[in-house]
Amino acid sequence: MNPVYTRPKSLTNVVTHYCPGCTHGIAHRLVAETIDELGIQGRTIGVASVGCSVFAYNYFDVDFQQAAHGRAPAVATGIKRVRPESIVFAYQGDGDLASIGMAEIVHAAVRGENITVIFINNAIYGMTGGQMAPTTLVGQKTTTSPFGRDPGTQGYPVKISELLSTVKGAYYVARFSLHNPANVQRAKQGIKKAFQNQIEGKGFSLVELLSTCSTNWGMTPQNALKWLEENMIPEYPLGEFKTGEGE
Amino acid sequence: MEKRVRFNEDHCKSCELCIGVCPKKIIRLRTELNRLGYHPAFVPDEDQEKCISCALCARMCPDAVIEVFRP
Amino acid sequence: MSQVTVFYGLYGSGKSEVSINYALRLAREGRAVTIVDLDAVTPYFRVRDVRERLLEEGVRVVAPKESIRHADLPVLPEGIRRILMHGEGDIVVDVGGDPTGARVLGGLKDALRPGARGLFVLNAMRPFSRTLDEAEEAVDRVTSSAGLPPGGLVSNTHLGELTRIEHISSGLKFAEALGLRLGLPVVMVGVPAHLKSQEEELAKALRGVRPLYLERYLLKPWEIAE
Amino acid sequence: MSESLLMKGNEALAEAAIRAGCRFYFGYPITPQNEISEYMARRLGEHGGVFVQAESEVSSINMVYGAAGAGGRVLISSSSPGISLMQEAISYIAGAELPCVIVNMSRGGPGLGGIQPSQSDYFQSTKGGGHGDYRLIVLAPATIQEGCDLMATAFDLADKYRNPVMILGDGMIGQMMEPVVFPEVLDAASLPHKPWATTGNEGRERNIISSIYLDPEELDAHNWRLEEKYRKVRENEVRYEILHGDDAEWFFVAYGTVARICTAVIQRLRKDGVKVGLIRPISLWPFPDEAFEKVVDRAKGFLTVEMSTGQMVEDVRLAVNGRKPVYFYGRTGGAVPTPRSVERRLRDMIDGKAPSQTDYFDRVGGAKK
Repeated sequence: MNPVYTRPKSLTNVVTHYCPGCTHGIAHRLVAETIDELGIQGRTIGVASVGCSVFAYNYFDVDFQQAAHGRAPAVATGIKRVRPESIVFAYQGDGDLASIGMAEIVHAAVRGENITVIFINNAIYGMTGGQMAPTTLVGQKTTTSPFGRDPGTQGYPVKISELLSTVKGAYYVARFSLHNPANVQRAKQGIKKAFQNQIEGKGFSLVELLSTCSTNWGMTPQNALKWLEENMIPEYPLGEFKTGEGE
Repeated sequence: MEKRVRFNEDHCKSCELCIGVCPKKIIRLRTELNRLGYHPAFVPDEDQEKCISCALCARMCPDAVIEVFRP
Repeated sequence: MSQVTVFYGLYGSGKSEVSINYALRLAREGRAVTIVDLDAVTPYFRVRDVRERLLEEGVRVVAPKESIRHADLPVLPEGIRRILMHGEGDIVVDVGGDPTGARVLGGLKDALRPGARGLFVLNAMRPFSRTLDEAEEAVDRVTSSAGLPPGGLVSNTHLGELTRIEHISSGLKFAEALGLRLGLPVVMVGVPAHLKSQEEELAKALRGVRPLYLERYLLKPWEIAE
Repeated sequence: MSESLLMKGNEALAEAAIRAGCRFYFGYPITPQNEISEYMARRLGEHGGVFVQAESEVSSINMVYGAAGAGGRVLISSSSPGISLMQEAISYIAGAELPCVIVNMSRGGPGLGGIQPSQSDYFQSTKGGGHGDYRLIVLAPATIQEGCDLMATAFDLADKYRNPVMILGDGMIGQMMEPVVFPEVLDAASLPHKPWATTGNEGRERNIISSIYLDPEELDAHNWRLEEKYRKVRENEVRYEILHGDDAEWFFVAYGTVARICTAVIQRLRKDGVKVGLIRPISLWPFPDEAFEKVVDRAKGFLTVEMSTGQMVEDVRLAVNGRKPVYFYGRTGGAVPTPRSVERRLRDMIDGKAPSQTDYFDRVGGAKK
């Protein structure tokens, strides 16, 4: 029998703490596949953030640093400046990156830090139990927007990829979705590009991945994928927002 | 018989994302529980021949449970 | 005849002490003197910190107003343009250090009357002016930032309380070598007052260049008698 | 010319760090310590090092976390409000046991305060600052030369104990100029090997830098292991100076700039035959209790002088432990005690005119000379 798909070497052989159907697991797998395919396992250093992916370092068989809430791009900057030959990636959720860590992500992009950022956008705070995220959709109910997000008092969802695509220092900014196999495949290609860019010294790359949180959305995993497709993609259009320097 | 699609059933959380994408509808959940307390997904031996090795199930699996082979 | 003298240079070259001592010397010679504190970049040890002492000796002090003396802001003294243009008597201007501090003067250069002379204060015991190349670069960067070409050098090589005659002597040689490169005269040599008593050695070291004896006015807290 | 250079305190610390093998500096501008950043921006590149001006103090200290975790010899500097912003990451750095050196050229607080010198960050530096059970090793130079010497010590201690070390100065130490003799630039090959650092796991098990221990038993064990480390620091890394310990009956207790003032006053008083000495803590943490043991039996009283409303004096009281009176005189907000005012408080203490030990000289209207 010829292998078509096997478990990536760069994943540790443990059961993750993620809820059933959580697309964090898909994102992890795609990153691990990328590390394997690019042959960079021995020189990759990951940065875990605060959020559901706080234990990411348990699941990747590479060196890892766990960062304070929102600060992963700064930590990654510190690592990369000491070890420019290493491949450094930060893995952050929407609360971490788009709320408390907004300054760090924008300025890492401004500096054109030669790092890769994987940004999980699931429109909610998972770790702390389903509170409103900066990416929560208008009208979406969460424990802190129990009547639905009201733009009048709670503002509008923040669009990180669009925002960062205006930053000259950013080299590659793209948004993908993990709601079906075809999109997962596209996301994989984007992630691979984001790591390849770093290997080639091209600078800052960020891949935003639309993800589900079936537990806090209160849905089955399959319904969550459907909800993502129907509600998130219209608000967060997919695509590569920036490839290459300038503008 | 060599299996075309193999499940690491101990790691499965029965999220059913694989079931949702299988074009041949051959993935099922076991009635027994695994060590994690979930009904793990599997393809019955008699359906292994029906598998077309498309690996959509593996691509959607959040827990890297599934490995796929082609004869 | 009234004269505008601008002291500029790198951080810590001794501009402020030179400015204060020079202003006091002019005042003691019976001249009407105004000292201008144009340092917008240094938070401590500035001319404005010894305002009262200067006033006692009849030196007029132009500095940012008292109420914002300690503000962490680049503040210019009120009426600065008028004073530079039309102020009477001798005017001594203490510019902040480095090209950064000198930039303030650059913004005021159209207010400088013809004949204003810029004197570059040089301490060869300080970083970034240890070699002639470094010092030349410093003169170039500071004076172009100030928008006032240098008219001469002030040799102010010293090591604080540890200054010995040999520092004065080697510093002067260094300044002369730099002057030779840049076509500038060494017009003054700063000499810490504690060396005054060593007359003979000092005369040998100075070789006829007039010393500016430097009493220290910008004191550290433990040096203040009262 | 001799090897001496005339240096501002801030520049001197930066140069000393470079010579001690520091190749990574992260910072954000704040008065009165900008000369450290400016010097590093200009000079670090000449030594193959990296200077980064971050978007905030928060970001800069997190860059330090990453860089230290990756095995770099890292320096960061700021002044009081900036150091407050860094406290979260300092706690993480201590929790993850990473070495780094932090310079605080402190200024008056609370809040935005002012830019003149202050010692009111003593509590923040020595008693925590961030959350959790951890300690900073805190070193307080009184001269610029000592600051340079302590910089090398600070990096060595940071590596030895895998703990952040703070050099606590004040704006005066940072801004004043004194002659300094520097050591030679350290050979990079002599720096300690860091097998725990994240460098890529080629040929070994992966390294993880983290401070998370969600299991109470594990966190308890981790904290006690840290405490055991701090016990070793207390045993081995106490630093202090005693002036006139052989005959003094009255002691000033002061550090940094204020110790210089007290030293000047001591010279004056001893000419009048007053038997006064000085205990100058150099390591503020660990606090040099030992210095007090040496003199407490003979001492008649201690006068702690600080540029604060009374912070270190609490540690002095713990060290003296009620055996002798401990008095306090302080000025704050950038007002520096004058030698004359310090002398007067000491004479008052000797003459029995001091307020009670729990009160303060000049409690109201401290500006009175």
